[in-house]
Amino acid sequence: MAKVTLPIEVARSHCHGERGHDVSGSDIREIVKKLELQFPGLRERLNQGLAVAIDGEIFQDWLLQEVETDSEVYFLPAIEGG
Amino acid sequence: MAKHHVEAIINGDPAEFLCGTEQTLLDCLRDELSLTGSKEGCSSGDCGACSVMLDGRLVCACLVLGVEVNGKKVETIEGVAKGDDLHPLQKHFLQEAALQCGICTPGFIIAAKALLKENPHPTETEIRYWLAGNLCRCTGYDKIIAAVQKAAAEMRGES
Amino acid sequence: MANLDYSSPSSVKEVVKILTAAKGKAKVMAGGTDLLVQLRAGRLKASTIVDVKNISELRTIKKEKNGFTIGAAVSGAELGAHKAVNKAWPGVVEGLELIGSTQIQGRASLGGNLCNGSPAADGVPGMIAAGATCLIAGPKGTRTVPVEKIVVSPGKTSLKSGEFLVSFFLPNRPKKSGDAYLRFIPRTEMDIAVVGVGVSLTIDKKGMCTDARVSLGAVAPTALLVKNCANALIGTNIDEDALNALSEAASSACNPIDDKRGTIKYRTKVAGVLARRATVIALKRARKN
Amino acid sequence: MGNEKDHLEAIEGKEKFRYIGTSPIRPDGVDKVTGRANFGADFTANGMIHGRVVRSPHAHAKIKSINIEKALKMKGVKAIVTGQDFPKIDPSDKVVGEVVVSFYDMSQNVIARDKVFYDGHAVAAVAATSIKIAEEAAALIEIEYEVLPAVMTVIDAMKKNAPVLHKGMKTEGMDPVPKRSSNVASRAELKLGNATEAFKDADVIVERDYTAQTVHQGYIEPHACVAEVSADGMATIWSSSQGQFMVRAFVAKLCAMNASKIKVIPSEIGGGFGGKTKVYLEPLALLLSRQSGRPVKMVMTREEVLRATGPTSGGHARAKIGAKKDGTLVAAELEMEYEAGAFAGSPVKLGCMTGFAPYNLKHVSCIGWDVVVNRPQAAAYRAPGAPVAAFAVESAMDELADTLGIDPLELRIKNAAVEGTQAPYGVKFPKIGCLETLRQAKATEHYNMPLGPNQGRGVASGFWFNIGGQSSASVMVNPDGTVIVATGSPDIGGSRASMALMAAEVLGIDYDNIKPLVADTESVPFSDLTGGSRVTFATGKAVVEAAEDAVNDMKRRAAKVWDVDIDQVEWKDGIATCIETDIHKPMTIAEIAAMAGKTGGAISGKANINAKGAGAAFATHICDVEVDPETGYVQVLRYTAVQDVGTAIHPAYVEGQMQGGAVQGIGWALNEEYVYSKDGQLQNTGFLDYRVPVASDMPMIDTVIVEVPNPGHPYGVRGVGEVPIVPPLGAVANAVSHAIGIRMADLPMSPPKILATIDAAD
Repeated sequence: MAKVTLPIEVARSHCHGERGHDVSGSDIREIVKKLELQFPGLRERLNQGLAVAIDGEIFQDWLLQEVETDSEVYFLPAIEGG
Repeated sequence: MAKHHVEAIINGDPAEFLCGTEQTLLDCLRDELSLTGSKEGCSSGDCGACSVMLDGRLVCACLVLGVEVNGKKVETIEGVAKGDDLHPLQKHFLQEAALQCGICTPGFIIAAKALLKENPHPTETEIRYWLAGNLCRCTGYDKIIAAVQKAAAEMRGES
Repeated sequence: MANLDYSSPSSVKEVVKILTAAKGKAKVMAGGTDLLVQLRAGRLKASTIVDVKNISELRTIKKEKNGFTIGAAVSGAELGAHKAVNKAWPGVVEGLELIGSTQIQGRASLGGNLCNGSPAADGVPGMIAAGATCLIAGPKGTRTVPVEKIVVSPGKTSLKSGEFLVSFFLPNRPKKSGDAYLRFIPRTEMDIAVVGVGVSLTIDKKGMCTDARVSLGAVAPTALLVKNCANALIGTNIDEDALNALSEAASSACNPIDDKRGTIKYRTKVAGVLARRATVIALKRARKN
Repeated sequence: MGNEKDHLEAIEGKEKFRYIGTSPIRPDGVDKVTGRANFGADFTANGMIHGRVVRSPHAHAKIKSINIEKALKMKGVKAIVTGQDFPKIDPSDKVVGEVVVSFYDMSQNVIARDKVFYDGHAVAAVAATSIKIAEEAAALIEIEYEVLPAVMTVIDAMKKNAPVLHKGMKTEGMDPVPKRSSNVASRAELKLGNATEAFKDADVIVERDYTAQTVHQGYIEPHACVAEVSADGMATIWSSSQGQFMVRAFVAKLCAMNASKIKVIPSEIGGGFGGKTKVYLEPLALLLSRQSGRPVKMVMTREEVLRATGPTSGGHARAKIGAKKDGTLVAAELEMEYEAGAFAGSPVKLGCMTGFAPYNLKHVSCIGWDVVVNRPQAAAYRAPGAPVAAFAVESAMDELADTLGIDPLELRIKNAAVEGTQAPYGVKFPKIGCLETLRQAKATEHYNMPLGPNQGRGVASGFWFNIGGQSSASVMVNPDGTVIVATGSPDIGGSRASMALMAAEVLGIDYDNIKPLVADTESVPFSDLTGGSRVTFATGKAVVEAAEDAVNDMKRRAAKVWDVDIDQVEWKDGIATCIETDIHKPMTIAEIAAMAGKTGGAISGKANINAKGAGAAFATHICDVEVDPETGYVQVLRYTAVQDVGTAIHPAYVEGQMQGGAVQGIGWALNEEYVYSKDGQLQNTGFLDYRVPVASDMPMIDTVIVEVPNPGHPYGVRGVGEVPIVPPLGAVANAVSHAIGIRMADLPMSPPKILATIDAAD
């Protein structure tokens, strides 16, 4: 099971404040799909300018990135640059 | 009133153009003569990107009226290299990576050339004060100063 | 700025004729470094620009028996290159040479710096301290006016319609006297003075101050000639007490504004600081002469 | 200690390189020193006319009416557009790219609809046969305003009864979401562990409020473009920007066109620093051109640049750090309010993520508020959001070091983030060079030099993520064996040279035989814009892959000619050799290219990637100043920038990025600020009073390049351009604080402010 952590404000608005979730899935799409079943509307929220970090690797655009069974997955604000 | 007919020597060649009173020398160089090497960064004499030589004196082309240069000599960045033979300042600006975006570079080269004509042995401080009217936002000035020092040395025959 | 006219007469007479005909709608241009910025910003309401750079009287520096005549259109760079004026009035030259960048120095003139009417003009306090006068030409001929009487309020001069500034006169430097100009700006270059101080003083053999003129810029609607500052010095050996009195007199003479360049509090305090520092420099120079 | 090992690796790696790590002359250099290079304002088209923008004199007002009749009647006026001429865009219309972009806000920012939100906000645009006529016509456009009270600072904007800019703005991220509209667009919170609890274990706690002003990127080239719409609706835009594809995407959206009808040709760009990651003029020029049937050129004045284009957010910050007597950090808090300008979207979240990133902290809490005010909409500026956060955190670290009597660099070294440290935003760092930059800073001669009276020394660290993103490259081998490398990334600071160097390294041919070019939107596949320090990393990665692709193609050709299997062909120094036997004479790239026709046509390679593996950058700066106690004037005596760059591809340009960023930061710390009248009109609209550092203000900027290779890049590249602006605010503030013996927590530290602080103290 991957350890998924959501931003505080997203957890508040969509997951009764629960930030950490253990979800199984082979890629981000699968994981988000499972979370969506549990917390309707979460997928759209996560698509509002959030990047994802899988085991320290940040992805600005995510969909099919692979996830290991023991991966740490963090959703965080997308990063702009100068 | 009708436009002014202006005749001047620009980079050694006779040139003539028509301009309205309110057109600056910079407007005339860029729009009437298509010499776009002199850049407009502020049109108030604060950035030096439009530096040119007017009868041997360093000026901001944005603070000179086009009509004023009638019968005068103007030197711009386009006249600094002789064919593909670059001026020492141009060479050292390249070698020292003294430009990043390059918009301020023509002004710096014209201003530095004027400095070295007047003072072949400038100290770092003298270079910095002479070039204080030329803004660069990319380099932090460091490599520009170094390039001018190296060019000065070469022009003195020290390298 | 529709149909702006331009002329570059070669004699004072012609200038007066054009100015009179234009009924105040003509603008005199020397270096143009202030004028063209105003023109660009649309702040200049004029029907014609009169370029005075082709009149030799306005472009030359002449050594007379009792002083120097300096054309109003002489640029900072030209004045800076004039050895005799530099030796006699270093403070005056310092002031003009502080105006703008190298690029501006090749253009900006003493006359323009004064007639632009800015309270912060770097060229002015030095000349007021030096006791310089202006030769004004107009329809009724010429008249001579002390520099401090030219600017009446920001951007406004006492010149009447048809009149313009031809030249300045700087008296010879008396024995044992010296001058200096200091200004404060936030950067090392390219700024307008937040405070400017011009000091000219004379001492006797024993080192007592016999005469002094102190002028402050950028701390009031116009550059000031501050009598109390002079009084603080005259009759003293310019010791610590005199300098303290001087800097208090300078601060209390200030009537500045809060703006993007400085606060009232700041200008008032720094005027005192610079008055002291400029005086010390002028004194050093006086001892050498 | 891993760092020595990393160093050896880096140095060994360097020795394997033939081109990388050298500093040859940039390919576009000669054009730029001779005045031949064409920047935004240098382009002209046949039949071109000129556009000017009419801007609001008010900071906040309703537009009651716009009358263009008089202006339209003027001879030479060819077109006039106002907000009504632009398609309506739905408030929910946002895309996710590098950031969420609200096209609704963007459209209003480009040209006001029913309300103006800042002094200089565009209200109408005119195109005429000359600039003079356009300016006169602009003056004839009659606009009736109902002036509204303006809010200029986050403090005022957050007051209970503050005038609200946007009806219906409800603070996101609050629980519950408030019912009342306010100027607070959102609240973001980051948490690790439990800071509130952990503070109880602290022997020492420092806490203070800090403010930093909004500043402008200050690029010397004003925004400029030419737009031409032909009769068949096909549009061409020449413009100076940080991304031709960004311009295409935004213009398409704002003008309701599809991308295939818009071709964007990038000009040389005269500085951006993040400020040219948005569109201002392009949509106006396009509509004016469509209306007039003529190419329309628009160039901003400096005044327009300062009044209407992207500054970066200033704001307010409260930093709190708790530590043990020995200097071990136990807990930290950061709460910040950033000015977003007229529309939501300040980089406050990034400030929260970056502030404490250089430190190993188990218990952190960061809260960020995104606040709208009547100023131009903030745009990116080098490491957006990070400098203000770092100013607060690094000042607090300095105060902590003073309180504990520990050397400020020692304190940082003791708590430095290392591989495996969890950043405040949750991610565990891979291999990073934070500790290495601190150690090297401590070892510099500068740090160990004595100081004189009225002098002070300050240090500060900084962090920036660096980003990857989408980049495309194609490598085309010419019949004579020379090579063209095309990318979609504008070259702001010499990236063409880096691209050519990396291609040369892979192809094994001379740098001089490679021509890198920045292609238009129809000559190379999509690429994200130049920003976030991604080009040398991400576009570089694409170039490397494209070059490898071309090499494989050439090996295939050689194999064909020799009639051997491809894995029998080895590629080295631009020459294909047959491993199996020496009967085949090795073939140079030129020979293979010459035979391309016989072996299957032109040779090329391509790569379109979304680069991952960006390596975080850390920097530590040292600053010495002398303060005149009677005037408050600050002279920067000496400055050293130490930075982990992974691998320096072109060391001279790496140094240039470090020096340039440092000086921008010094300007931010000392003199740069926006001065507004009480009604919200900008007072310093030129370089005379918007005081960027000039040459005589600065000392030489010493640089120490640290190389801890980024495992995520074939050559170990980390981004270089952003992080240099992160430490200076803190470094200069700490130096001034030590020089005068009073903590300076309010930027800029202009002479009046410093003198007032000194006077207040005695």
